[in-house]
Amino acid sequence: MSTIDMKPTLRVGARRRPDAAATDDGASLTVADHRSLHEHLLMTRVVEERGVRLYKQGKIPGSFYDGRGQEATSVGAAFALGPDDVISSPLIRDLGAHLVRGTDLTELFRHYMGRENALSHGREGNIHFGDRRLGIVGPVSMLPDMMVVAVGLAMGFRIRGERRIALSFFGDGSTSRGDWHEAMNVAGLRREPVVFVCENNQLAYSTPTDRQFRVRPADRAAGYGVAAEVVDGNDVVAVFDAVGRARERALDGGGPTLIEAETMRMHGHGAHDDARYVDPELRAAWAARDPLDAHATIARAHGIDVEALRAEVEERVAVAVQAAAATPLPDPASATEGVFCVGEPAGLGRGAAPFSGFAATAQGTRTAAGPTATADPLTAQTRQAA
Amino acid sequence: MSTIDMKPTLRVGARRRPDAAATDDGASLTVADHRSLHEHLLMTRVVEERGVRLYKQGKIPGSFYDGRGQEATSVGAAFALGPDDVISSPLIRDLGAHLVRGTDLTELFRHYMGRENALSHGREGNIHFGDRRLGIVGPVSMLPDMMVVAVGLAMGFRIRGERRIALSFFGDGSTSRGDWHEAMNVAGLRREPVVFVCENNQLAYSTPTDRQFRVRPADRAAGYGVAAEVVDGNDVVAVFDAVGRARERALDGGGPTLIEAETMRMHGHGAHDDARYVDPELRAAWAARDPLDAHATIARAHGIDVEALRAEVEERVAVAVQAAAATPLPDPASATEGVFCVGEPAGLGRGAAPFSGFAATAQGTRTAAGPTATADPLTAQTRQAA
Amino acid sequence: MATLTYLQAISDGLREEMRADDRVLVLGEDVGAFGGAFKVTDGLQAEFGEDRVQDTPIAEAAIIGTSVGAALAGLRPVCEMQFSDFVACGFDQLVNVAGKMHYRTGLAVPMVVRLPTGGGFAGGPFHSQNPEAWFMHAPGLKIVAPSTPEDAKGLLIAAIRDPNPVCFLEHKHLYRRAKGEVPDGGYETPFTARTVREGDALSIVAYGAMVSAALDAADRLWDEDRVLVEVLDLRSLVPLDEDAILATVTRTNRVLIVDEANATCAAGAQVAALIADRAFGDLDAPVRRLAAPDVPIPFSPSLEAAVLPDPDRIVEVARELLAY
Amino acid sequence: MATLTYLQAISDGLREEMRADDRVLVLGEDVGAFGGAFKVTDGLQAEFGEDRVQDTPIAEAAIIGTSVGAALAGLRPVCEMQFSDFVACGFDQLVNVAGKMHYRTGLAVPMVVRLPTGGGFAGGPFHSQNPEAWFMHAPGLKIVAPSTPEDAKGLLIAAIRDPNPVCFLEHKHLYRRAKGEVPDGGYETPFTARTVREGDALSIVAYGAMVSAALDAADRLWDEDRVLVEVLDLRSLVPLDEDAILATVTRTNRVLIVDEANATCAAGAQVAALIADRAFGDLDAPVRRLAAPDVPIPFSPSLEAAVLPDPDRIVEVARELLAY
Ligand SMILES: Cc1ncc(C[n+]2csc(CCOP(=O)(O)OP(=O)(O)O)c2C)c(N)n1
Ligand SMILES: Cc1ncc(C[n+]2csc(CCOP(=O)(O)OP(=O)(O)O)c2C)c(N)n1
Ligand SMILES: [Mg+2]
Ligand SMILES: [Mg+2]
Repeated sequence: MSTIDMKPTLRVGARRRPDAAATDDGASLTVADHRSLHEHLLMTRVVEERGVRLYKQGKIPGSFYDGRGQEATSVGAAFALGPDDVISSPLIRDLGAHLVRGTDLTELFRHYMGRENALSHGREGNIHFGDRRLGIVGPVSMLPDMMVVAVGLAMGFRIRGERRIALSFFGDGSTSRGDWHEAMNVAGLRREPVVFVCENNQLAYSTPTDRQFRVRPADRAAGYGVAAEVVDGNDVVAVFDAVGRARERALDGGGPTLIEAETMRMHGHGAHDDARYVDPELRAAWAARDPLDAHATIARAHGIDVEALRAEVEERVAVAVQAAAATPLPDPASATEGVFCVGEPAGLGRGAAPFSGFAATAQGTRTAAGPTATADPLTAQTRQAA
Repeated sequence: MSTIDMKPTLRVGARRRPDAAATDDGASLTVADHRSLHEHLLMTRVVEERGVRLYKQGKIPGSFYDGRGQEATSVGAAFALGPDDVISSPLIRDLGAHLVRGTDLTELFRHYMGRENALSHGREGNIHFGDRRLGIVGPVSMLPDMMVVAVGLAMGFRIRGERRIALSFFGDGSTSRGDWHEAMNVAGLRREPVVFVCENNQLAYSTPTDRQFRVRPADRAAGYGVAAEVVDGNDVVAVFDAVGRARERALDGGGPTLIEAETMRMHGHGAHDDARYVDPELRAAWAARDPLDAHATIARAHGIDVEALRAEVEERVAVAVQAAAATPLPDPASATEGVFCVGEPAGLGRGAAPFSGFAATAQGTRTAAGPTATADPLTAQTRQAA
Repeated sequence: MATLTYLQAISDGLREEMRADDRVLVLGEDVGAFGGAFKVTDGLQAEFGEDRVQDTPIAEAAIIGTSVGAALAGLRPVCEMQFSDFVACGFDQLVNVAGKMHYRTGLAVPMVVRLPTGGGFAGGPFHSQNPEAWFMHAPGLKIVAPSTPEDAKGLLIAAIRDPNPVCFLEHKHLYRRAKGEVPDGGYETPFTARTVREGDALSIVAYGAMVSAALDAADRLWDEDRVLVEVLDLRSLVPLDEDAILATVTRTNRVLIVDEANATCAAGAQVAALIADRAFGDLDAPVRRLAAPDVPIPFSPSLEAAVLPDPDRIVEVARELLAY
Repeated sequence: MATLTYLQAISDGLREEMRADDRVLVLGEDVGAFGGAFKVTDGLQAEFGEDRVQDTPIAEAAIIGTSVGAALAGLRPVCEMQFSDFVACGFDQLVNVAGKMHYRTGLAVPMVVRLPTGGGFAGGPFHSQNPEAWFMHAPGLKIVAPSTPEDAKGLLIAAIRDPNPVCFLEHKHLYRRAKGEVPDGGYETPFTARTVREGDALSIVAYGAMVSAALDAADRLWDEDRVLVEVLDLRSLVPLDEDAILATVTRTNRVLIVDEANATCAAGAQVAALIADRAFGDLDAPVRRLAAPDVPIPFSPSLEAAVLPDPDRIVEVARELLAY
């Protein structure tokens, strides 16, 4: 087994492409925004750390995937979205996006642990979920199918003249699949208001990027008439800025953007994988660029008590885990319910949009722009015996 | 119905890309080569004209597709191949490739007419066939699936250290499908010895290229690390040269090339389609660039009696049609035979390689380099009741 | 009431529903100005514009997947596969994304995939397939298969209004051959079976193009043998009208199931398995099936005729069953 | 003879055949230095090099399609889907290119697609599927599904040597649980059914992971009811050993068919239809089936257990049948 061949290319210090629009370098972020960003970064990490532990203790069935080291990408990207925007979908490294949109911690742990819960009712596990009430479409495993769905959502928004975008996350590995091409081509062709966030974390499971493609994803975007930008995926502000710019472009009729966020998967592919195939030097180099540490410096400079925030977050997570553990498993009789929708479809709701720039909209009435959100993604009326 | 929107972009006088290798402008072609090229161009046209008529007379069942106006691409490309190279596959505009490889005219008309025949035994019709004995893999309808198969063939050749390439034809329309992307990516990644010939004939059925993609296929090749060249698809010598260069590159370990041959579909999508959606001006412009007329000038300059050649070809076609019409339909009992292969698989044979540069090889013993060719693609021993 | 072909009835249903509901949109290859390979969408782009009648690139995964997205955005996409054979290229989006969405996330996916199916015109292995059984074996997809113009229109409208993904199988052989009275305006045909003809000696269960073959056979069995055959048109494969199937067997005690699709694991296998389990006590004879053998559908007319079920073969098997 | 797990037996068979025949090569995601998601190909790249054990990008259509090409070039590719669920992404290449090639062109496509299937470990809707029925309904593909280590090795070797495309279903639940004696060297297990246990009162027909569930149920029926149940392991779904199926029904006159897959149009439906047609006269009771209901396989252990067939439910249905 030749480990030398498995060595992913070290790409530290990625910079935006020269042709990218000028950034505001986070200038629009307030202290409250930085506090919120940091809180979500911490929450992502703490939840996942707890998740890995629960998995190893046998309290989470099946498998467990985390996004250690990549928190800045999903947090920063989701932070740049308005409440009516839709994510289709956060993938296995993107817990942060769920949290920014307002996913309930107790429901989340219930979901992970296979208990009755409002997110998935136990039909799905690990990171396969999405709270439709918050404008999230849960992912399927097949990569990157949900990118195509995001293009269709964006098409719907455009046709209806709604000012909203769809955003899709995917990894470097996803770019080799045919659906990636079909999504890029159709989105570029029709200038759909969609933002693609490619998390280039150097690896697809054990396979380094140089065994996946010869040309990096961002450089392939031009072939579709799609704008592109490379961004430091470990810099939450940079990701926020880039997605913000791409969102504006989409809303202005400028079509899709592919943002390639350079980052590194710091854990194994899943909790079962020790990732011994990763070069220790590479891992060390990226460890020095931890996204939480990087943003902690900024947060502290803004007078935020990072340690107190972490304690607070840990407390909330602990409470959620306790509540989840006390929740029963789903009723076996419900296993055959809800294959088909009966009656009026329950649609996508509006997500939390904590960025201060959205504060006004976010306070707006929940039914104003988006489809009505109901309390439960699988209300009794939408269930049916299979 | 807005016809204005359906107007394909007029692209007359395409030139090779500046980065393409220097051409020998057909310098290596002898008089005999030009005679052969012209004979195959004529044969392609005459067979198809006859085919359309037979279809309209109800003598060819199902449907009929021709490549009127595109003969130079498939003839020129196939002419540049050595006997051990494999085509996977000629598509609906590529009858010329079958003819250059040596497909028997009588068998061809038997096939078209649904009679018992050695090419398809009546299981396939119209342009869906391939004589495996001549190193042709018959196409499937799903576009462009056979491009992926070509990459696999090339991989096989590379792994075995055989000096042969695989060539795949496809239209502009095929480039929107996911399989196109997967084939391009894998071929570029591993530098497989494969040549992709994209026939950009301005249309996919009724859909002009500007409704298919924003960036022309040749310009997308770089995104895969694949070499590319744009060529005048109506210039048989230019196509021959370009494919010859690409073949050399592939054999030298330089990997795949995408050749975008600019041409125009001069008939409807199939014999059932009057193509009234095509702008008459565009059609007229391309009619003035008829590939047979263009090469006739060169042929005459080489002292070839083009009219005599046409008469000869017409006579051969007439004889073939007559023989085919006298052939019975396949035995109904054979309908369920041959779903599975029983016994030793019959493989791909060697094709005719009429280019004088291949004359030495082409005379070589048929079993020397390629797999053994047997007389019948579906020998009794490979048949089995389903 | 107008007399329409099956094809006209589909167009009519689509147009009605597009007029009635501006959420309905059409996507597919060449469906716009050209009106589709079979002209089902002829004139729709002129009436409804390019956003609601969209030509797509050749990209079946994108056609189906963007339809899922549009459905989630609140629209009601009706997408067309140029031939049902090409649905294989969008299989994953249909089965894994559309089909499983509601069960997994509670999000409904109201969309229709129109699938021109079937053989009988020398279309060969890639233009003659009947893919319904694949989708019957994929939870979360509804599947309907009309046999008459009236049902074609009513089932299409019901499919568009259904909050779930529906595969709409339209048989190419019926497009211009099947003609009949079709009610005006918008009406829904329920996803249930229909007794096309009553009888007492034997039941033939069929759907799509095989219904008229069954009726022809039933005519001959009456004319030549004075036997009354009951013909049940399933119309919907998912949901499957199990009650109607069991009821006809209870009435006649003998059953022949006809599929045009390849035999193994076909819709007919499911119907036979249902009967063998739940109507066992009512059976006076084996549950017999007629279907295409497990071969790609060959092109040549002599071969194609040898594999597709037809009235002659139905009569032959029916007589065997009656003599059992 | 060594005692191996089912997983080790597959690895062993692959290694044997790669040593014996240098045309055999392996392709798939992470199958190289990493040894595959389940470690089936562990060590193979070190032994056979990077050309014969290739890591591919995430591109199932390319994995299957390039395997077809390599097979046409004279190699014998064995490709791996990381989970069988992902075969949906390469469905078209498998069904339309590989499956129909020989019938249409006379070219053989000797290749194997390894499909880690099945549930029982909280894998959820996309890591638990059993896709075999889709491929049974696609002419030109052979399908095998071993239930023991010995058969796993022998069927894999036979699949590699077969001149046709073969879907090799390896059940993930058996990987480390099923253990047994496995002969050394290269041997072929025929594509026929095997009577695992003889009986006279009732036949249970199963394959893959359901064979051991059937055996557990048979044990209990003997221990508790003193009833001898015959268990038939199909091993091959295409070709289907119809003679063996009919023979067991002739012996016991009662039959229960168990699938782990979703019920509608499953392999079991085909077996039931066969019996209802050709063994009708031998039946003393309805042809009963047990299968997963038509739902995506849910993640939570309480829900997954509610949908997957298990020995308890087999015993329950068997008792009903015995009492009929
Ligand atoms: C179509 C498809 N094939 C295979 C898999 C199995 N699989 C799950 S994650 C993964 C690696 C994904 O790599 P990448 O897209 O880079 O995302 P990352 O895990 O690095 O975040 C693979 C192969 C899948 N999910 N989908
Ligand atoms: C996957 C797929 N979808 C749809 C079709 C139906 N179809 C046959 S030919 C054609 C147009 C092909 O256009 P292009 O690739 O440009 O080739 P051309 O006909 O222009 O030579 C279409 C849509 C197909 N063959 N394959
Ligand atoms: Mg990655
Ligand atoms: Mg074209």
